[in-house]
Amino acid sequence: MKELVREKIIQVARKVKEDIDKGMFPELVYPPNSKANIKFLEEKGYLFEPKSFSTISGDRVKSLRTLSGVLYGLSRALDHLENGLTMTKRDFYYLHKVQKFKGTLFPKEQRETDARIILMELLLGMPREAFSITSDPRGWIYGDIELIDRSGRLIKANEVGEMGYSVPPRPENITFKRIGVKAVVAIEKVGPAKNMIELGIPEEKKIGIAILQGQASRNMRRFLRMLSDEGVPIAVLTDLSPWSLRIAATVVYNSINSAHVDGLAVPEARFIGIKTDDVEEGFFSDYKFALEPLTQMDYKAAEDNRHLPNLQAPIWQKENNWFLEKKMKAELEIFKAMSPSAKDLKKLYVEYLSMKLEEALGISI
Amino acid sequence: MKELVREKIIQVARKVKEDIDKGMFPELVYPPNSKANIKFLEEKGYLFEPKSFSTISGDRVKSLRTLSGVLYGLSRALDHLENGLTMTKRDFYYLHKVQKFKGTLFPKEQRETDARIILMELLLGMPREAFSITSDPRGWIYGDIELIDRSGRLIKANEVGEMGYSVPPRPENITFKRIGVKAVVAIEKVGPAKNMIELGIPEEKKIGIAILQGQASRNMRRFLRMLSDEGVPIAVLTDLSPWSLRIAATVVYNSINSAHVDGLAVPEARFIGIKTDDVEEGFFSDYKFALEPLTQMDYKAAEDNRHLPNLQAPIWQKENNWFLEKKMKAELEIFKAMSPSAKDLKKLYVEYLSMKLEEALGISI
Amino acid sequence: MYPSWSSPLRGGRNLRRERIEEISAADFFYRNRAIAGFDNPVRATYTIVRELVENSLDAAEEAGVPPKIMITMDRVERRENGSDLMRISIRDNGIGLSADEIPRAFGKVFTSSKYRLIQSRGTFGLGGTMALLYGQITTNRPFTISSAKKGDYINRMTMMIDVQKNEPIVIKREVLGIAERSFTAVESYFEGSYARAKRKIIDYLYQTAIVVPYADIMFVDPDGVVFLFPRSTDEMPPRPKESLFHPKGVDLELLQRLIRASRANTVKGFLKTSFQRIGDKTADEVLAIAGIPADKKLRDLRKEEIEALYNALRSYDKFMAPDHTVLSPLGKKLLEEGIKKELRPDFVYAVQRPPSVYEGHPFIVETAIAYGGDIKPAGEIQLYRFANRIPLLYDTTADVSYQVAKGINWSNYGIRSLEEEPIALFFHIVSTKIPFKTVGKEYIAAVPEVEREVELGFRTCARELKLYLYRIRRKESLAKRAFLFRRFYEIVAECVEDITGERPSVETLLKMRFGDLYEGAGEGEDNSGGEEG
Amino acid sequence: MYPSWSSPLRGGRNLRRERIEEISAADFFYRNRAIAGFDNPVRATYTIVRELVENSLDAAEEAGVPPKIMITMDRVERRENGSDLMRISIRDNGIGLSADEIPRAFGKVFTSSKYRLIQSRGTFGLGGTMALLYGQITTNRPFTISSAKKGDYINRMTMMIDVQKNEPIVIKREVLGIAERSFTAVESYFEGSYARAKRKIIDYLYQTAIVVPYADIMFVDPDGVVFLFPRSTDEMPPRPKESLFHPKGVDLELLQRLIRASRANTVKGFLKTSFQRIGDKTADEVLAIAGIPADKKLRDLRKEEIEALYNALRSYDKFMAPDHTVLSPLGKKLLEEGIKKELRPDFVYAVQRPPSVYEGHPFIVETAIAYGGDIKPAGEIQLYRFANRIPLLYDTTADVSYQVAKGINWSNYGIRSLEEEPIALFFHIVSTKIPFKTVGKEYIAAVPEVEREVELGFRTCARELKLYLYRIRRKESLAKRAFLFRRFYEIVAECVEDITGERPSVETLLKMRFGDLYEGAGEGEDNSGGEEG
Repeated sequence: MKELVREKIIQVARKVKEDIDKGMFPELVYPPNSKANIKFLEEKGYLFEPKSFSTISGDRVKSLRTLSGVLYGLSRALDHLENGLTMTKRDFYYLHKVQKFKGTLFPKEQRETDARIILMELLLGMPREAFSITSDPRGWIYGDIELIDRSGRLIKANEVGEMGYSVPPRPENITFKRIGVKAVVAIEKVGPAKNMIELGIPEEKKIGIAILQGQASRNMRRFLRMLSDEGVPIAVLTDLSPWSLRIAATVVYNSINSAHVDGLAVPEARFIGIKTDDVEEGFFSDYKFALEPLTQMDYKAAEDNRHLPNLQAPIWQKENNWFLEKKMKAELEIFKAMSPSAKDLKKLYVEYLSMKLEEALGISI
Repeated sequence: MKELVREKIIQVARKVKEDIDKGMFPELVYPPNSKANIKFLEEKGYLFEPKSFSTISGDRVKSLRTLSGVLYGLSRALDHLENGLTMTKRDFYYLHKVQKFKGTLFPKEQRETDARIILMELLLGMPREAFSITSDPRGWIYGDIELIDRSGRLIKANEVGEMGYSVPPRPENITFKRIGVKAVVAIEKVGPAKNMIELGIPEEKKIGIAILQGQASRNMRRFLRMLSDEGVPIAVLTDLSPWSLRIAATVVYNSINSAHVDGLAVPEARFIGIKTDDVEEGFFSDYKFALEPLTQMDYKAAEDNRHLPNLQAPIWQKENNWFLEKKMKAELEIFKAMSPSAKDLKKLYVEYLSMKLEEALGISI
Repeated sequence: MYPSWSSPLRGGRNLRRERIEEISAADFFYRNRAIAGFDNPVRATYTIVRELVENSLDAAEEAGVPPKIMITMDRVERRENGSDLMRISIRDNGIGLSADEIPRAFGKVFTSSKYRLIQSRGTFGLGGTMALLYGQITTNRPFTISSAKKGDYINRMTMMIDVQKNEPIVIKREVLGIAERSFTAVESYFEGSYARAKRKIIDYLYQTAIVVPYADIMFVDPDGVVFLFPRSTDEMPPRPKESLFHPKGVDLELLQRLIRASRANTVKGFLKTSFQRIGDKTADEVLAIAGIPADKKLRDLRKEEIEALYNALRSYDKFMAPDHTVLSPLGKKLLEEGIKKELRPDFVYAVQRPPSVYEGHPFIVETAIAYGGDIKPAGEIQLYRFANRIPLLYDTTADVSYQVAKGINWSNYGIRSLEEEPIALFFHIVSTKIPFKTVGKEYIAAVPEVEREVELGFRTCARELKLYLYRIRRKESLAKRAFLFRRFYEIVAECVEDITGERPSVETLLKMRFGDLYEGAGEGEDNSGGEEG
Repeated sequence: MYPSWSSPLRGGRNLRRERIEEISAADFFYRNRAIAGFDNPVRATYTIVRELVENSLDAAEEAGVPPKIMITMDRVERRENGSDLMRISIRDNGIGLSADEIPRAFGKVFTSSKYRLIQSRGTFGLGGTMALLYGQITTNRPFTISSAKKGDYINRMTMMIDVQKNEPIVIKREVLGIAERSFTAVESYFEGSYARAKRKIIDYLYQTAIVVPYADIMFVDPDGVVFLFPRSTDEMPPRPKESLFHPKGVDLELLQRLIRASRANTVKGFLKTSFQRIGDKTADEVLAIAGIPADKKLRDLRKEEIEALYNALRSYDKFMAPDHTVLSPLGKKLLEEGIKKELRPDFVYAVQRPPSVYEGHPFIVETAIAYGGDIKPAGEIQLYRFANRIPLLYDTTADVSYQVAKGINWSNYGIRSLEEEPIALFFHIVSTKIPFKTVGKEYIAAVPEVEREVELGFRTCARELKLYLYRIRRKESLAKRAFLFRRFYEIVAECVEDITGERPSVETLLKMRFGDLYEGAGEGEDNSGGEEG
């Protein structure tokens, strides 16, 4: 991997050198992450299929600034890569805050350097994590999964603490040693996920619990994809809210913002709820009083959802229309409203998961 | 611990029963977390020293609602405790969303039940974590530290992944097995902390790195206090910003919001920067161009800092006045602006940490 | 709307080429009708109704009888440009006019130049004559006045106004028999537009019906719809008295006119008879300041002396506050009457504040608050404003009373939100000089003295409302309380049992404490159940 | 300020007890001085200056000479209540007055009742007479007029106005020798307050100096400070012509007056001689619509026929657009002159739009844009507005020109922010009927036709400004570009070397491409350096 990145970077720099040495203003060609280059397939999620290309040219100041910025970014990425270091977007921004760049590359705002990171992704055709730019990690995996991490150590994801294993910013560095779970359930919220762990459900039912803690981070999506590539069935369990639809769809299809990055979608993953049917006539139908009203922000999100490419399939739009009509949402904590006494909670979780995993993935637990 | 909590809860309920059986409206007395009951000592941080007391009485509707709410909350807490389950504040809110509570305890907003949690803390004289109400955990510890967690497993904090060990919501369940670090540096931001780990500084210099990821969470503060109680020197490394001053001071002194909860302050911890002296004439003095301007929100925070009890000591106010005067801040990423090439980064980190740990804690690394 | 030719009074000196003509008052109005509220057909339609109605109200009050007014408006000819040829006729039971008086009263723009002070309906008011003049110049048709005093012959005159001369032209005069009661009826054509003026007109009549509850008003609109505002009482407020001017309220020009009109011999006599609040002592002191001998003959006063007298009056600071008996407020009873009549509230309370003074002008504020009935929550403050018994319809939010209402913390009076509860506020100010903020005369300026009176007025009413709300709410809440106690203690009992395994005897406690009320505590859902401590 | 007594024209019918008096035009103003701008000492002080200055400007333009006006204001006596006894004197070089003319011109409120159309300074304007009347009623002192035509005797008259009769009273008349040139000088006392009116007055004079660049104005204020606004040119715009009314611009009353004033025999003759745009054919068509024979004697027209004629004129829709030669715009050159004189900008461009028409009234819009010089960025749009050569000082943001300026995307013209750059806009409209939005006459309504002209005017000026800015900026940017290229290519070279180990020959590239310019590329810091793609 590292070698590939390095080669790519050198290739870009060499192209610039050649142009200049020929007495030409250098040019770099890349496929922009524009609508035209992004396809959406229900069975694959977002796909980046370059058809049109843009040019960064050294013949105008504005474009030249971009060109030199990209080259500087690539040189820093290579440097970090070779020294085994990562950087955050903020780090990348600070790498430009250098005295000698006053008047040239010294940035006014982080937005400038962030835009350059995407350009680098497009130029190299690689996710930014490949060239050392990572985000704060978010999310855990708990369950009977053994893996070898960056350091080469063996890690058992149910023996490293009560939250499980902290999925690192670059899961690419991980290799799986042994996977003892029938499926992994990716759960939006920490509370219910933690309760399932506390109730011993992963051990008893041989499932893994991935805790997303809100919108799934890139590292978590990548990690789930890697599990999926290993043949692990993935289920997604979220609130029933306009935001949670997006969370689920992002896991399954990737998101429009990172549509140009491969390997972030898990098209085989299945959304197992909470669904409107569960609320209207299914599992939670006697507990409508525990629904929450949509806030204005929620409602606005539902309206926006009508136009998101990855929510166009009828199954998603059906869910979304329910928000617009009922102006309500259901949260995973609704299990608590169903079972004020802890004794019943495990039964409810297991019942729900059994039903849903069977239904969505054909797995019995 | 669990037994103590259980006993306390039963004691409260029994008091209510006795009052009622005597034909009296029941009353519960507790020390409110009002200013009068909170003391601030530079050497200890916030102290909860009840002098005045309030009464929840069953003789008026409003107060009776509180009384019954607290009893219900206690009954749920006991239930969760005995079933080995935790709950979030949101869970606690949903525990009240029960059909039969319509018109009585059914809450309009989570604020209502959140307020009741604090009341329960005050009544029992215990942090909410003791009676099962936990928050989403945040923060990691990396370094040569061996501990035994809730499950009874041995965990080595430098062998559980590249982020280290995810500090759990209730670190009270942890016991330390072996501590091989000279000190622990608690770092506000993930990026620099991760770089130090990547550069092998914890192993080489025998220090632990605690990653706060922003404001220190209750679990992290509790964990640091536990380390401190084990004799580990704690250093706090943050940005130089109005918010970061609060982060540092909260680690050292606890915060006003949780002032009634014991064990969250680490008075022996030392703030090691970034400090104004470092910027004005010290380590970063040649890099003033890489400072960031304060935003309006930042400036407002600095103005508010002038009145925070835990920032009254001259050393803090000196730092804070600098913001008001210069309207600038310095971020930990400034190390990147000093060393655009990764080679120098380790040297800079080590130099800075050596100097600061020596200066603040008398520790040579 | 009109060419600059109608900017009439350029005192330029281009005398060389032009004929100069003096301008009459009528002509002035013709040329500046915009400032009198006749700037477009919509506004003119409204202004005509308003001017004629006020004219009729004045006439009836003058006669001392409760006004009975009938207005009819027709569309005679629809025109394309949206302003139609309209006819309005209005008939009142006011003091009738003799054959001599009719042309003078309606046939020229004039003024009553009395040298005394009295409260009057103080709109920008140009009176009915201006309305008729507007009709004439937009249609070229004459108007008709019929009138008689009770028992006299009825005179019916068809007239126009010679605008340039400001003279009535009587085109036809008929005598129609003996009148059984005094009345005046006016009929006039004008170019107007009813559709867009309708809301304004109805609003105006409706609010007039509130503040003149002893008036019977009927309006038949051009679509044949009849609006009735029947009187609810025959009682009328006492007529305002006339009084002399307060010395602080005059300017030099007025002072000279008073001197000319006076029959006094000496200056001192003049001061004592032409002004209120000037007796022997005060007159002497004022004259001493002016340096004029007390027995100076009034006719001998030189111009410089008049000026000195004027300055003395202005600088003298020991005059007593002006006489307020010239004011004629509506009174608590009539105001409540008017509100009840039109809004049928569950509760109403009005208060008349004692007389007060600003800048030398006496004024009285009346306020009222009404609750429930036809009043529905409106999402905004419902505030009715009146000045000298005339409704103020526009710019409510700029009015001092609105500001005061906004500033009061209504929760102190058991009102969660003025906007969201069925509450209407009323504010009436009477004064010889209403402190309007603008020429438009639609809202009252925030004069501190007025502000204070409005606030005290509103607060007095609010206290009464609070008592009312407390009484109706208390009854509901007692039953609710027992019911809630039972429910909450049920939870307490369950939880205590859950924790300790033993159930406390809550039933005994509640029976002991509530007795029968507990037994009878009704069912009924309630989602609030009190607030967290 | 004044008791309701001054609400004079209640057309009430309370004849029984009161003496009725007809009111003169002067009396009307006395009673309603607020609407003429005399409602308080501060505003009155400003209005007096304004009325007298405009009077003088008119007089000089009438005489066909560039105006030269000298104003002196003193504080004669300081009074406690903040309004002092003031004296104003103003002298102009306008057309002088004969002994007969002086009392008529200044001693009564009057109008020029010409039956023709001409552009005039269209303030609400009551002329100098009202200013003098105000002085009289607040001080009781006479005013003095001195005047003469060149070569005649100078007459100096001390006068007052009999307000009730609207008659001049000449108190003293002096003859002072032969005048070397025509002039008029006015001296008057009034109660006023300079301190708070000062900014308004100076603003007014300053903006007048812009729009009347051929006027010499000098103002000595009560503190002895001298404000000089010298003329920058002797050239004057052509005098506006008089013309007949356009048939769409008359109402019934005016039609009748025109009929009365006409010397034509037949109705057709009347139409052709009293209106513009009516020839044989049009007259016939109009009369056919009205159903009046063309040879009908004018004197025989009955009332109904006049009305029919009026309706025919209104409904006939084939009149040509009104004559615009009555208008007298300032012209591109004079407007630029005025702006240069007072603002000394680095750039100015004015444009006079072709004549246009709204609602039957002709108008011409002139606009200008100035940049730099004394103009500094102000954080708000700097917009100077004039109507018929009079500055409009207030309510800028409500004006159509402000709205238009706001609506234009100035970045298309190379202007990042109108508020933050040293730019001033100018807007002048001349019309026989300025479309003011309110009685206050401070801002122009958003009439679509006017809006369009203003926008086209601003855009034309903006295009010129863009060219100017482009020229000055281009020079700067060429050098900057070469400098930036050198710096960026240095980074490119270093990074490529860092990655590949080999340095590209950027120097050769740059030399090849930029030649000497590259060599000479200056230093100089720049923090922007272009934007990210």
